[in-house]
Amino acid sequence: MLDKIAGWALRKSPWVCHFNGGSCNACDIEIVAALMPRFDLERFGILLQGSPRHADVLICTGPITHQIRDRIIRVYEQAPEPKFVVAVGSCGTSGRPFCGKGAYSVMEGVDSIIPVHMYVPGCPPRPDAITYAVLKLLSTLDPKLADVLAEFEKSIPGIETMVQEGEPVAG
Amino acid sequence: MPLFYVLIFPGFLFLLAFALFAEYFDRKVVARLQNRQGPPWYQPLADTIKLLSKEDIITHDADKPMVNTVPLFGLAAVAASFLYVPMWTKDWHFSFQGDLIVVLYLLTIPAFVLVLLGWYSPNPFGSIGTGRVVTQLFGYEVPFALALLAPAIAAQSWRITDLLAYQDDHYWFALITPIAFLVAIAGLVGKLERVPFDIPHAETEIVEGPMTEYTGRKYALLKLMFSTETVVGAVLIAAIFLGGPHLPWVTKAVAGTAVAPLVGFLAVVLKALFIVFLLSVIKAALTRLRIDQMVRWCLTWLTFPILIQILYIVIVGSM
Amino acid sequence: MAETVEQTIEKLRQNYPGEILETKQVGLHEVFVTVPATYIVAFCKFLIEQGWWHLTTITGQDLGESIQLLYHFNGDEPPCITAVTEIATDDPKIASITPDVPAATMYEREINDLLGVVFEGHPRPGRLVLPDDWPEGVYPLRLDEIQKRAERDSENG
Amino acid sequence: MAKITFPIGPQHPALKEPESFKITAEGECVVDVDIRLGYVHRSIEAACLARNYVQGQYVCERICGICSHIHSNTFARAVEDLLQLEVPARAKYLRVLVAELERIHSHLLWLGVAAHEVGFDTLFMYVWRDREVVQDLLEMITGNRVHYGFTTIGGTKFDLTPQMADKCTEGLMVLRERTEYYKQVATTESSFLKRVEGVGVLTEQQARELGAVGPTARASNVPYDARWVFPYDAYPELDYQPITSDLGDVLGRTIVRVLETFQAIDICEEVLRRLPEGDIQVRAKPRVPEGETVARCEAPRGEVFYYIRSNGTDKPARVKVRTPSLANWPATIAMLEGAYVADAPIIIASIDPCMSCTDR
Repeated sequence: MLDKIAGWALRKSPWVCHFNGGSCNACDIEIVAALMPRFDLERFGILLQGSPRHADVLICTGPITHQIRDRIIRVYEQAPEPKFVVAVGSCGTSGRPFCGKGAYSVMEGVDSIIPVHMYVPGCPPRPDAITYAVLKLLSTLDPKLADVLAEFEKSIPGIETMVQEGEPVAG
Repeated sequence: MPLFYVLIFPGFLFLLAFALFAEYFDRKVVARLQNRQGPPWYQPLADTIKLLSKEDIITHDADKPMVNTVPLFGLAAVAASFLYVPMWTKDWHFSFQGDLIVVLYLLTIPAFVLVLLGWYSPNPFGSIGTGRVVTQLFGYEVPFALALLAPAIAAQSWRITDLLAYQDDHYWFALITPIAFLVAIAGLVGKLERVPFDIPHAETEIVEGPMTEYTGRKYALLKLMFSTETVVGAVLIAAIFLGGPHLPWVTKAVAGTAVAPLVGFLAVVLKALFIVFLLSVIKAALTRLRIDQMVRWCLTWLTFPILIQILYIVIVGSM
Repeated sequence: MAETVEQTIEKLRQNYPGEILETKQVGLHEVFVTVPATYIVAFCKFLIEQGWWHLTTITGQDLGESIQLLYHFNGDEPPCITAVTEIATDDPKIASITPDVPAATMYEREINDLLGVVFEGHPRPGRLVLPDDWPEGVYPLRLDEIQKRAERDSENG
Repeated sequence: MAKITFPIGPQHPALKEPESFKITAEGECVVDVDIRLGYVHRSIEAACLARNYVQGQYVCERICGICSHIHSNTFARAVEDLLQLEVPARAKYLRVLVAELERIHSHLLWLGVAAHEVGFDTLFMYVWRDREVVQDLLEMITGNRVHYGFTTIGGTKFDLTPQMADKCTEGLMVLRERTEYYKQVATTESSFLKRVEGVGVLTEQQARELGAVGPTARASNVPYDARWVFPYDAYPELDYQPITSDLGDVLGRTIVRVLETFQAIDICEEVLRRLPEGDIQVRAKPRVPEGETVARCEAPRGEVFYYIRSNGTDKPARVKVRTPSLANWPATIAMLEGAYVADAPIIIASIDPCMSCTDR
């Protein structure tokens, strides 16, 4: 019973903390844009928190540069359990186009460092896709959200292709 | 019966429910003013339950017994102060001579809770936040206390029920002492650390100030402490300046009947929500001040006018 | 346009007391002036006096035998002047212009990181862009490092 | 009084990007600042050397997610200079159109962020709501909200249809009206003025010595704007003056940016009126002849500078990028010293810092 209530509360109040792991800024701006009047994530109970200590969902962007690597692990550890990670942007999901040829200071995406629960590719993904990713993450916890999700999918055709679920990785 | 009063209604449980509703109301109003849809009604409840269920991290160099108990003290102090503000009638059963002073005293405790927490937190933002809490305390506390003193001088009593009786006979104190009313609202904004006085936990400067390092249960208690303090402050100001349960004409019409407490109760709740609404509008319309600007502003625009107000009351009262 | 590029070059050659090795025009309104490395501070000061008050940036590049440094200046109107100088790759040392041109501080630190050029007399040296755990003595924009990475990439496909 | 050192960043709510400032304060007064860059260092200059020019332009566009068009445009202009290509007139005008729309979007974004830094969230929300108007226009023209991929070496990739031009005119009218409102709020709202007036002062001499660029320099009365000093693309045919202010503080920077938003709207409308007919692209050879070149562009934050050296292959031998934010850091340190700790976020924000540009 208590678990059920706690689960309900978590689904209804996912606070996010945004972490930039060396992205170009575009995804970060789109994440903030998702909180703005047009998309208004607060109607799903999502609040942007400044401190990882108060967050449930870490939204990570960028290919993870060598300099930020230790910091992202620390931020991940600072967040209290239960916690989830959403990787945003093509560099966040794979490190491309920055990693690879000629590069010397970037890793290959967020999941090379910490477990990721949801991927949002796109350069940058639209705020709708970011909203959708967070909703979909929550719907894996709560089947009831499927209706909201279906409505969302109907209103923006093709949005389900914008998000990819992560392999469940042991923390 | 007293146990029911203290724990359930109008005590702790009702206070929590009212506080969560007021928080929702506040967030919704701000969101609407910002052209957004805002959160659903159960949002503060979900937030609180979620925080209670989350992992409780204590940094290894913190003083464990201290940081564990201090947030509880804060919430308890606010809850205790709630017992002394009349919720539906002016003949309040917990009332005693000087209860206004006790409420004022209990309402300063949350600030000291923050000071202690910031002190015991290893985070530099905590220490800066602590300094700001203390500095800010000097800014708003004196005018806030003086603003509540003004009606007390006029009614010549330190007892909230006497102030209510005085307003029943005369006008509401918001009309008799308008400056005191405005100063009290401003002081309440400072007490609750809301925009423009949210300096101690200014997000873009020092993250959450003293609260930065506290997670889960402790953060939930701190948030509850603030939302209950909002409600207590709003009800207190409603009682002292807006006549509490008194409604013109209506109160007289229903006096002595069974619905009288209900009417009084509704009056108090609506007046308190009106105060919360004012706070929300202020939050949406203003920019955060800097700590030095805040102290200077409080001295010129709060302390000075309230002294004139008190002088006026004393002169008029002695004539 | 206030003066043509030729006029500017002529004026520079007349006014500058020191040695000018070579001048050439690049793009629409850029003049590249090569000066010996030992006179770079004096030449930069001279340029600022002559009205090219803004140091746009400093570019460093490894040419193999030598490292070329380009100090790009611009003023309130075209043309812009770039002071070019070369130092030996084995002993990459040059006087810092930061004490005289404060705007250079970040650019010099960055070149120090990426190419290993030592700017003598820089008031606040230190690592700027490379990670804290980056090995000493490895400079990612040196030709040998670029070559190493190219080999690594071709191995990885 | 005891000195206290505290970090702003790498992960801090005031900064959307990781960067570390070590601020040493005495009480509420800043006495020393140390900047540590490199958290967003993605080795782009090195990555360009391993890619051909078209791929290089793609990567350079991703230096910054706000002024991405400027980066790809400057790169393309440098390569066109090496190739001795003459770009069609229509493409030049279209590049200006997108660059100015991007400037509107960037300046509105900044105004919102600045309001957020001083706790004025309502203005933040309003500005960002109206920023969506220009985002929609950009999406309509280029197909993406950010990273437009609009410029290509030898012209532009997309053309502007008459319907799009009409939509642009409509959108610009809405923007002009809204910007008028924000100008009024930002210059008359007293609690906002309290936080920006006289804060983070940079004198004209400091601005010149420390090499400040863009609105930061222009707010200190340095009339340097690469669009009008070294005109490129279609700018030589558009006659405007750099906008300056002699206030030198955060308010001055706010005013300069708001006025530049109006100027950008004017330029967009003029471009739409004068848009010549014709091709939008000429063919460019993949191999670039040996040589070196320099290109300068005025990004929303200031001058962007590219130096490209080619060795005759399809890959560049050196690409050097100087972004406006890097040029503004010395000036920011000068502004921070002696300021209040509480003002540090708004002072840092006032140069519109872009860490991903700074580090590359």
